[in-house]
Amino acid sequence: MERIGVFVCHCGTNIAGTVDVAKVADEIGKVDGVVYSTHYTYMCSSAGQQMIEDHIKNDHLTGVVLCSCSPRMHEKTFRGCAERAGLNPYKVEIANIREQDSWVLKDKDQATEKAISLAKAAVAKTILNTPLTPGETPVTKRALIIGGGIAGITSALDIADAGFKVDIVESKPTIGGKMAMLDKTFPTLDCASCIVTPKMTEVAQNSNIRILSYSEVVGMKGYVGNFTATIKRKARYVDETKCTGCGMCTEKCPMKKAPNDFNLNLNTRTAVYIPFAQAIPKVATIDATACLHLQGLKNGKNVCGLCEKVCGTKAINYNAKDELMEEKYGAIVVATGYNPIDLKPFDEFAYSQSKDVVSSLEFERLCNAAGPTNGVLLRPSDGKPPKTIVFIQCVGSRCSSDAKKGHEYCSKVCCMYTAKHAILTRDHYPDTTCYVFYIDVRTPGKNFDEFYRRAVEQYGVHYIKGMVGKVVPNADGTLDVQGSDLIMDKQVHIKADMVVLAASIEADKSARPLATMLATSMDNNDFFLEAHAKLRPVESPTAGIFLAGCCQGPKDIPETVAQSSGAAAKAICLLVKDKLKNNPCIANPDENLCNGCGQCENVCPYGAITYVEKDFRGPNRTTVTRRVSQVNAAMCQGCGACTVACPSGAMDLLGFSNKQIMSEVDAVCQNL
Amino acid sequence: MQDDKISAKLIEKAKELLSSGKVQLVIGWRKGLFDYDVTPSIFTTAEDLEKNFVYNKWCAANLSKYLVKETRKIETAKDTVRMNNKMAKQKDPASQDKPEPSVKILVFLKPCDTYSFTELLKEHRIFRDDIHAVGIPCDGMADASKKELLERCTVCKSKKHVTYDELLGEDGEVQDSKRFDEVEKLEKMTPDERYSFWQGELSRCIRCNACRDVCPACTCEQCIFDNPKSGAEHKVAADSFEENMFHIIRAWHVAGRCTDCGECSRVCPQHIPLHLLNRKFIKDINEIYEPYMAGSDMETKPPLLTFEKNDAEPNVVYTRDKSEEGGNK
Amino acid sequence: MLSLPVEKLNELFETVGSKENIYIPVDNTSGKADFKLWKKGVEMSKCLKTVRSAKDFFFPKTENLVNYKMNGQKIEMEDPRKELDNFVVFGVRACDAASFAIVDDVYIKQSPVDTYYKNRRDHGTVVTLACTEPAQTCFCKLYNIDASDPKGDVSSWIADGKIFFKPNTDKGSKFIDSVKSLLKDSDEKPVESQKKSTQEKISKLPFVNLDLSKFKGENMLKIFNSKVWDSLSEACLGCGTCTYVCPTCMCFDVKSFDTGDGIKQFRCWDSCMYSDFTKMAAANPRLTQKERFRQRFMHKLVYYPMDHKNVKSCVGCGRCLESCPIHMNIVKVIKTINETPLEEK
Amino acid sequence: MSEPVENKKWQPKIVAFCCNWCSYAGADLAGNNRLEYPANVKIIRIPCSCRLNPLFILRAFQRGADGVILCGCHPGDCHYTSGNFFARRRMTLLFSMLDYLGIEKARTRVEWCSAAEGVRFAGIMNDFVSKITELGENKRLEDLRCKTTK
Repeated sequence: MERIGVFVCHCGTNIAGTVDVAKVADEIGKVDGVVYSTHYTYMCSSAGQQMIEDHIKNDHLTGVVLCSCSPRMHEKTFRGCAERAGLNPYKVEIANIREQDSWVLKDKDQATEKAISLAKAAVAKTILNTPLTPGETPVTKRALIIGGGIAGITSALDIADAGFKVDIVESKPTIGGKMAMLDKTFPTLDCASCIVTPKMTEVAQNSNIRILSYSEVVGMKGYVGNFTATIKRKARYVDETKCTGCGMCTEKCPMKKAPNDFNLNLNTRTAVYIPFAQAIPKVATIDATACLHLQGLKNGKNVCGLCEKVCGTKAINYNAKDELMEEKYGAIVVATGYNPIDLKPFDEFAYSQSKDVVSSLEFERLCNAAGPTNGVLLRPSDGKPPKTIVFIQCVGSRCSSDAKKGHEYCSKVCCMYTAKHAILTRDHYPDTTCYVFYIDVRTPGKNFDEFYRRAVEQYGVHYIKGMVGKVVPNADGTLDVQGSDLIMDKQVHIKADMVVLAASIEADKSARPLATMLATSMDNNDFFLEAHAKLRPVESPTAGIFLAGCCQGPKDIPETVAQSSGAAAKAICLLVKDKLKNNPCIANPDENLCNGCGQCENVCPYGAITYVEKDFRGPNRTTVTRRVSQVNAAMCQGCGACTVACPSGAMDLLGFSNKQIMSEVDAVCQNL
Repeated sequence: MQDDKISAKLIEKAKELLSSGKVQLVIGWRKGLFDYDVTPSIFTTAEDLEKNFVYNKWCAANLSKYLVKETRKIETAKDTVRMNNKMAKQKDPASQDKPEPSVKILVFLKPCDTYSFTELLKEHRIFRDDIHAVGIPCDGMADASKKELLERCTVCKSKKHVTYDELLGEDGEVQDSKRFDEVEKLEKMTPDERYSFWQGELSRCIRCNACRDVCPACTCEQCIFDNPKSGAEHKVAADSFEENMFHIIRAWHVAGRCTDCGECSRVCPQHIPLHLLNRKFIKDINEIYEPYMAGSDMETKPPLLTFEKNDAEPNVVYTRDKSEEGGNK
Repeated sequence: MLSLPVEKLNELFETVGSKENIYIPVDNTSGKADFKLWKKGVEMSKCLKTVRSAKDFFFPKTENLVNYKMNGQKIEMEDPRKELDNFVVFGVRACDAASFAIVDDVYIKQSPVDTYYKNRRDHGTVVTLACTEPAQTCFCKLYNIDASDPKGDVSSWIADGKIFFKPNTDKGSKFIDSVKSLLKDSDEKPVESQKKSTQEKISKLPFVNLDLSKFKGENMLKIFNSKVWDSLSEACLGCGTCTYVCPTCMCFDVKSFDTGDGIKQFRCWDSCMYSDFTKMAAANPRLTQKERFRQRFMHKLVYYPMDHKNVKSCVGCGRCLESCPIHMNIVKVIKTINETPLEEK
Repeated sequence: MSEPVENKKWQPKIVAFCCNWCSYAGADLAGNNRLEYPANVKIIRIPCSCRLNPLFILRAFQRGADGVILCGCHPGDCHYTSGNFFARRRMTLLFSMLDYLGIEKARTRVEWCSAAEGVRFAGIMNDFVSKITELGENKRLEDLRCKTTK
């Protein structure tokens, strides 16, 4: 006979404010099987937990029901508390009477009634709960970092520092990501590459870290602690092990007209190239689409081949092919980063009409000493120094949902980097006038607002509250910026030499397919969803997968680095374990009922179901061997797809059994 | 006449296979008291076959389901010997193994029966090695109680034999069947009309389970309706809800597995048109997903065990325009 | 004998129907007939017999026996039975009428009396209707039931445009009184001649002269152990059709249903053909379908007669011959056993 | 005992089966944002929309529910990658069958609602309740034995 204890939490007034907790405790006390029921201000408090433990022991409870906040909040807490008191943690159920009752209702009677019926459902379920003990699986002590930007680099270094092997998979030929493209960083105005390149070198020198650059994750199997990734090593036509990065090939390469993607195509580079001087790995890569030899081979001509000739280490290999490798990992950190939004749809700003309308990232390159103009700010069109620059904020950010382009969210960093750009411009070229069109200037953060005020007060940057309606290229090569000044409440025309668009940050295109591969969730903006917005911001809902940097949402460098270290710490917590406890709420076939028909096997996304030939003793001392299904406890994730596919009801789900769910249904449908 | 010719051919084939020792058992149809009340039966001797075997328009019974029971018997005999040998070995390592009996069973399958047969093979419910399947021709079967052509035969879906070891007579083609017209008629009614139609039919149900017990798709080791542990057990429909419940769930459990063999309707003592439930599922599957015929091959994944990323949303059921539906996509 | 013109039959139904429920055989959509509550405009079926027998009125498919409710530690019981109104079942055939005696023997004549069943019997008046066109599957005569002269509380005949009534019991007389105003006394010659012609037809039916002499107590074990059961039962699906359409099958199971607000304990038909019939801790004592199949016919032809003055618990209505999905039936069983010599065991 | 509920004013009963990873969290979010929806919506937590057995839906109707709604992750976002794809097919066919039997369409519904869509969740529930209230009591799939009051 089950002995259930019910503990109703006030959650201060969060619950007690709208639910008559005393009545709930009193009513539920009358239910069969309930031997004790009470209510208390904070069940999750140590006093509350102590109370639960005491009653489990003293009243010999076989099951515990909490009427409190969402199980997503405190299920772990209370299961732990049961365990301490010697009760199987899976004999604990939670009736969600806060998020799904007191917080969505005003009428006290209604809320109380609902609470009682939710509590009854929880009791009914608990009575049918079977004690469960999780199985264990070993952990592969190696981490995979997807993305080699500052986020990936930070996580990699931290995990490696803890003594675990780490692989960084970076789709570009070099790690460093966007930060390596930046010129200065706000609000300290220190040089970006001066901070990031040493980190990159650290990575290269760390014996625990392996860099898989110019590579992509194309497949993922397994589960927390036991992932198997398929990684595509894209053919770079240069043997990484042999190339010394001497640069001879790049000097000799006759094809100099390849668009330089590292400089956002503001200038060109050779077909065989090293993205930038401090690239890691410092290895050349042949751009097959540009290489004369490789293109020649396509139409059967054997031309050029200079690089091969000049390469001292014989590193060039024109026959290289994409290769697939399989690696096992215990934890995965996703750091796929961001990209500026495509500006073509925003043609009102004439981005595609005039070379002098540039994105902020392009502006970074134009200011960067390693950039196309060697750090001298010149107009892309005619190479003359611009005298008037207009910065337009929120391009593609904070768009209304009915505008069919851009995003509703704020990209968070634009206000600050625009201030930075303006300050730098005014600092280096005092005779250049800077205008900034803004909706709001958002500067939360350490020394951020001070920085912005310096731009206005010290550097005399003209901030205009209002949006730009149109940018029209003039015949004389200047740009007519037409906007509205909301404070002056007038239309303004500015004759600008250059316009800089603060392009909104959006998740990298590779994120969505990756999320599907990793079986983890995303929000509507293709940013990875965190397990909990407040309490688990660096974990994805899928166990073993952690989030770092802009793949989870727009953020600046310090935030990214903080989150990356957080993710690394979480990954380390996982990797230090020798064994992981499985989720014991898994599919559980009754072999006597199993038809061996194979329905369940077909719907299992994890291939956790297999079939075995089993001997059954029949009447009159007979034996029959039947094909019955078997579930791999480590692989089964407990979705329950198989339980519905099974016609005989042989397949059931521990913790969410057919009878349990039906008993809940009965309870919630019952009249009070 | 025609019937007798075919019947004679079958008897010859059975006798030949028995005498050659290729098979030891024959599943066929046994003559009854009248011409129409033939009974599925097992024959083991030539005499019995000559005297009592019959194949005519009254042999509607789909024999494939009996293979579940019969091949299980055969396997049990083998496995028991194997187990006893094993145990004997444990007692006395020197003990001699007894030989495992090898029994093969001959079954005569009409074209539509071969679909059930194939589906049962696909679901590992019968042991192929124990069976010698002979495909036989069929020009439609008669309804014993109404003494007229069975509904299922008036809309015959296929004269093609899917799986067999040998064929007597010519193999036919998949038919362009009008079998969904009845369903469509119902779909065109108003919900209220449909409701009263089904209440009228289902209220006659006496829960004798004939539909389930004859169904080649209903071969569960134990039916959830018989299993007190399933939480869905009920022995008899206590009210209209349970009548609905039983028939909805039964149709649901065979959805994507039902070959539309029509046995359920044939055996219903209350003549409830149960096939209209199964056909509804088949029709929907054909229209909303890909056309699928259970039992038509061993490979294709059943529609409920697979999906397309761009499958229709559930509300398609209400939004799609019924007038545009043809049953036989 | 009292009679009224057949076309006036609906008036009779109306008169009775105005006071109590009267059920008559009515054609259904499947072309067969069922007993239905008479309402204005409902016509009586011309079918020989209904798919389900008239036993359903006294021994329904399901029946709520008792309700109970947990109240803390207390259990509250209640008898759900309401005061039952009188009702009439009209057009019952001789076979069904005869079946009541067989069921009564178990549920009323023997103690404990089944008060649920008795209650219904007491309140129900059975008006039988003589057969004129017996089917090939009919063999009531085998059990000395005369289809041309049915029993019941009131017997009736439809002959040359009139329907004749003869009360056999007090209940019957009451029924006749209640419709006296409609009836006229008339010559019963047509009835007599109809009886003759019907009996003529019956005597020609195929199974009315089966030999039942083998089926007696001293042969019980021999029949039980006969090898015929293997082949007879081999195709049995184990469905309950035969038992549920049979007018003399009277087994039931008792089940509980938790309404969420207490338990409804009810009984429902059960079939010896089912694997869970008389299921006990160690499962059904009859492990295979053969044993279950054998049980049914042993009971009808041997066990029951042994305790009931050699009355077989079959009335030859022929329903099982028509309904069995595999066309196995009591006639085939009787014939096969007769054809097979009984061996000493 | 077993009189149908006539006394107090009729209130529809709604059973909402919610996927633990999305809509259940969505419901929590609705709570966090104090978005109201009627009390007669009772949420039952299931690990994935593919756990919903048609038996549960019928059970709910038998026990006096007037509407049943399944909320799962948006197709493509299933925590278990494919669960809601199976659920989608199953529910499509089941609902079609219920409609075929003359059961009112509006009584059953499937909605995809992510953990981020608290507002939407509340909206869906309010809408569903109002639809069911219009529709009235579930008569066609009721089990009178369960329609009793204490």
